[in-house]
Amino acid sequence: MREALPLFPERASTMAGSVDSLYIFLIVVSVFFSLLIAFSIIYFAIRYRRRSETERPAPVHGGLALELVWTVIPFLLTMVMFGWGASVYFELYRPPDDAMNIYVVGKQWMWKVQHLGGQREINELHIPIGRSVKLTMTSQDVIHDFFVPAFRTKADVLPGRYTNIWFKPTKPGKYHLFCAEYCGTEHSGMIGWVYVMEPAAYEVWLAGGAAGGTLASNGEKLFQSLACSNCHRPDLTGRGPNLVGVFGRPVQLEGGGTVTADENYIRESILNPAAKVVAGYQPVMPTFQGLVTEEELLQLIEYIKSLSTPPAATPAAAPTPVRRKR
Amino acid sequence: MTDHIVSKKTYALIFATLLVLTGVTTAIGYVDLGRMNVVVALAIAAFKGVLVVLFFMHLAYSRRLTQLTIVAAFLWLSLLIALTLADIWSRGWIVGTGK
Amino acid sequence: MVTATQATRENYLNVNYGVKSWLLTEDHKRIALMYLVAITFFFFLGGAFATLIRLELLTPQGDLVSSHTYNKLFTLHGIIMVFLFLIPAIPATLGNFLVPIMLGAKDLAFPKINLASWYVFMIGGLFTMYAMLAGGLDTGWTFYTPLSTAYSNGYVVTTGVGIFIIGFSSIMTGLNFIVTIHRMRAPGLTWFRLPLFIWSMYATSLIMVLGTPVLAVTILLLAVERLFGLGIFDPNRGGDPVLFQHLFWFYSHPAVYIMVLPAMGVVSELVCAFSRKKVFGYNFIAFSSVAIAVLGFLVWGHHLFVAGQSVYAGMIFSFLSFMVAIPSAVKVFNWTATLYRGSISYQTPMLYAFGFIGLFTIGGLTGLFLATLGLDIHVTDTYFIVAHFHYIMVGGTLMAYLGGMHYWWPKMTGRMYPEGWSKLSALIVFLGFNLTFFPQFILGYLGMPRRYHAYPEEFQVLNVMSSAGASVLAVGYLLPMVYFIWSLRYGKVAPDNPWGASGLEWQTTSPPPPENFETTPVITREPYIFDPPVPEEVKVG
Amino acid sequence: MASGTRTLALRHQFASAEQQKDASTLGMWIFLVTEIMFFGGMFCMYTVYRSLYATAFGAGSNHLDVTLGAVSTVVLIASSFTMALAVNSAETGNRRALITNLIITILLAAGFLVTEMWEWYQLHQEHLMPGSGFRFEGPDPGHVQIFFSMYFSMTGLHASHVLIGIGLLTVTAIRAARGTFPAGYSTPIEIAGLYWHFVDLVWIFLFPLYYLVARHAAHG
Repeated sequence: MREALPLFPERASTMAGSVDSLYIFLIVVSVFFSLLIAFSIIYFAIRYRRRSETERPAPVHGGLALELVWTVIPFLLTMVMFGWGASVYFELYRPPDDAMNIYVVGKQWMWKVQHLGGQREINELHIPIGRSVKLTMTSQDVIHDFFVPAFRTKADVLPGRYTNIWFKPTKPGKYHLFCAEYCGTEHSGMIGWVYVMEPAAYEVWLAGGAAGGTLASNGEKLFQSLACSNCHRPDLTGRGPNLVGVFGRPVQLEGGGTVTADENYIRESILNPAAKVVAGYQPVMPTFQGLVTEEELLQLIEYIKSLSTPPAATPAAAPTPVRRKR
Repeated sequence: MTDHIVSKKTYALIFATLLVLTGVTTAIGYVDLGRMNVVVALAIAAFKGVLVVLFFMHLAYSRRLTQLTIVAAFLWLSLLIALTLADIWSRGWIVGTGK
Repeated sequence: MVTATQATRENYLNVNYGVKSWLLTEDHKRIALMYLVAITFFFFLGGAFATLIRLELLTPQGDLVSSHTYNKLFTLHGIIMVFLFLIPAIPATLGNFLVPIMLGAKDLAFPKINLASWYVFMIGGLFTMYAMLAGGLDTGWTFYTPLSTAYSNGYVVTTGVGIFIIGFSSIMTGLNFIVTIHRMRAPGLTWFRLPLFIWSMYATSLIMVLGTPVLAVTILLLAVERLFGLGIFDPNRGGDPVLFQHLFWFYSHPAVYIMVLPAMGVVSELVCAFSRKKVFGYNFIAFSSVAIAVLGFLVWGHHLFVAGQSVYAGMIFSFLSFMVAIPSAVKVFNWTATLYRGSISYQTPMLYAFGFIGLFTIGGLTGLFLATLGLDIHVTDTYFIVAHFHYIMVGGTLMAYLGGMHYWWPKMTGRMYPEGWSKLSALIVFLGFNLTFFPQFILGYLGMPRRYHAYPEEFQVLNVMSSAGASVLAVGYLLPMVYFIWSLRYGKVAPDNPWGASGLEWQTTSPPPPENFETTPVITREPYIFDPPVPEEVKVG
Repeated sequence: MASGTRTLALRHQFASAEQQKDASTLGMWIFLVTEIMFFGGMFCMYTVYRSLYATAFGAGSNHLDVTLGAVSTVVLIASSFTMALAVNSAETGNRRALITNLIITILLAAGFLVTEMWEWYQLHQEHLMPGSGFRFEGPDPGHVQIFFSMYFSMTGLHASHVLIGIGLLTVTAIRAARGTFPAGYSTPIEIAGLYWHFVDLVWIFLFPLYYLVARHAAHG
């Protein structure tokens, strides 16, 4: 099915084509200039080769016009590259709003994946064809990088923060997943496979993998067992702010300023509660640093997210229950 | 170049100004100016620094090249800080919260 | 050995003898040779690591060495080649030798600092060697946190100290060059009469002086963080590992220009000398060097497009990165135009110059791929990057370095190298280089990540091609080593100006006298003016 | 620094005494440029973290002793002043005054170090030295530790410069006492002075950036 010596990896996402077009444009420009330079040099070298030891060529004076031409033309070309490249970049790093969320935790040297339905995998990622998938990723030790050549995208996976990539697979198959940021001894062993599946097969896979409740429901259990619910009540009576409907909204901070309650803010608030305190509350929350794993953090975040999910936007395939009250 | 000898009187004047400014900056530190505290503190520090460089270090009487050298250094430093902050401050602007 | 013809003439090599006369010398020419010996050693050491890397990558399984050893190999290959070979390569050898001579000066402004820089370099090198022998280092030459601060069990601190020390030798050299170029020019030698090599050395020195301290302080903090757990780069305490990358690349990206600007300077000299023509667009080449030095400081963020840097900062850095491509392109066009209506000879240095222009063009153009945001996402951290920077650093810097060594070898040693062998080696290097690194572009686009000890089988064909090329390349590098040493004893005695080149260095004797010129030269005209030939030289006693 | 042992004698690579002096001074200024970038890397980190963790920086800052900070600032400025007087004495050929001023400068520098060590000792007693012994009772200890890490790194680097300065000034004073510098030959003093004023300059910025972050918050 593949040629003996392919020049392109498989194109298996909506973005692969745009990246490849950009690549081909740059190759055309590069080949043109390389050949221009190479042929000029070869031609001049032969045409003006030294014929006698005593010859002294007449000086040729530089031309401002010529200098301007070969300054302005490359400049214009690079601006095309810049504009085109920036727009592709923007698309690559801006997940569409309807993207389905999957959580990834990297550690030396494996990838741990959690699906919304509670399915977990290691070094494998199963996704359906034709759905936008957004990965929210973090690392529990050093910097890793989630790289799927067939999707033409990658992003570093950082400890202490969430980064994202997204893709919309277009072709069923099994594709390489690499760690692309050097992460220590078994860096080259931190690889896996991405399986792009037909929707029906994907449903079958989902059904087979779910055990022990959805991500949000696991988060909710944690929320109870860590006693978060003692202070964060679904009304204004708690010592901590009410978390219902908070996700994705701007939050007023004590001492001025606002912050959007995104994944990174919730993460910070759990691990470092005093860093950005909500206006009107005391910094009384203890830190949960060392008490929750990266995966549990993601479950808690998913639970808090679920408190804000309008029912309409609930993804169809992932059975995310919206349980506000128990 | 620095054949110009700076008089003791000039030095004493600069010294006195520096002392006064140290007092002023410390005092202002106790007044709540909100965000302006940093600005005022840095402005005073920069002014003190300029006095030291111009008079104690004779930059006011030095060659143009020397003056350029030192300006270039601060320019470079501000580039380092500005471009780094360009990243730090604009993180999270794009990755919308999705749903 | 001193032959009869040389014995009568006092030069910097025969003015006195003995180990002490070298180790305590303040003569920039001798210090240049001491640097030459040191960096040649480091080059072959780094090359040995590269050989092992390429051998390991012959097969997809990691079967030759363990993954831990492999990681140490590429880390040490990187550290040695970058800090102990490429950065000092041209400035500390050719630069040290030529800057005072090209300026018509007797020495650099601070000869003692120059000597000290060599010792500092050696001490830093020894620290690094010690770390290597004691157990090595496996962080990659980039020392990314928190791998280097908290997870690696290698000799991070020792190596860090080594690099910190080496940085000072680089600062000393840069400082010395800047002051010398400003203050020690011969009478009549105005800025626009300077050879382009001097302009490039000046631009290089600016980067050394402005950039190196930032790396030094970053490495220092890294070491302290590792020793005492400061938390500055520790994400568990709110430290930002990406901040480390900012500060690291603030130096390490301009460091690429420390490597390649001198190479451009050398090539400007070679192209003029072997086409016997004044360079086309002198002002444009001169100012483009300075423009590269300045703009080169503003583009470091293009190493962080996928690193968690903000998308908007990415756009700023991408734009600035394209800006820095323009002066490089201007240089290539001007060199090519210089050949027009020249009198071109194909002696070895010119072959290297042609090779440089070709390989640097490919390296530079693939740099555009990496500055293009949408494309960089896919190719960064893959073999595409590896290929790109080897085209710049090996195809660019090393080709120019070898070209320059051949060109000035007669001046430095008073001996000619064998022309036939050197042409052969230039050809071997060019072919071997392309065979080694061109396949890596394809590998990279196919998605093979860099720093992989084992890889999927479908990448094997290209890896075997690359390893085969590396063996050819090794021969190409060993040959000059052999015939240069051979020529010291058996080479033809070199005339003062074997190439019929212009330039002050060719007006003094080969090798030059201890203070470079019998009398301080006075300069009355622009560079690269080729006088009609004088009748075959009749050397005076 | 740039001056060798044969001070007045024109070194062989220079054509004139003026060229030699010009070169030495320019060399020193370029050295200071590298110093600016050296400290600059740390100022950059400081700016980033302060902008991210302003509250924690305020909390950390209020654990520093502002009186000690202000006193050391005054001491250092005074040493800069006496250094300037030393240069003036050298230029006017007054050797006695030169040596006296140099000695006062050295003593003030030592005084600065003593106050700074006292501050460090106090912080150590309060378990505010970063590392395994670090303990901070208030909110947000992680970010407060970053404040103290930056504080100790920057003041530590600065203190090492003060120490080098003391060495440099001592050597200069000894050479002046031995009569190595002929009357009116002030280049080595000026160069040492440039270095010393730079050390002062750095502290002028360190003082408000560390001691005066949020004083108003601490005392109502």
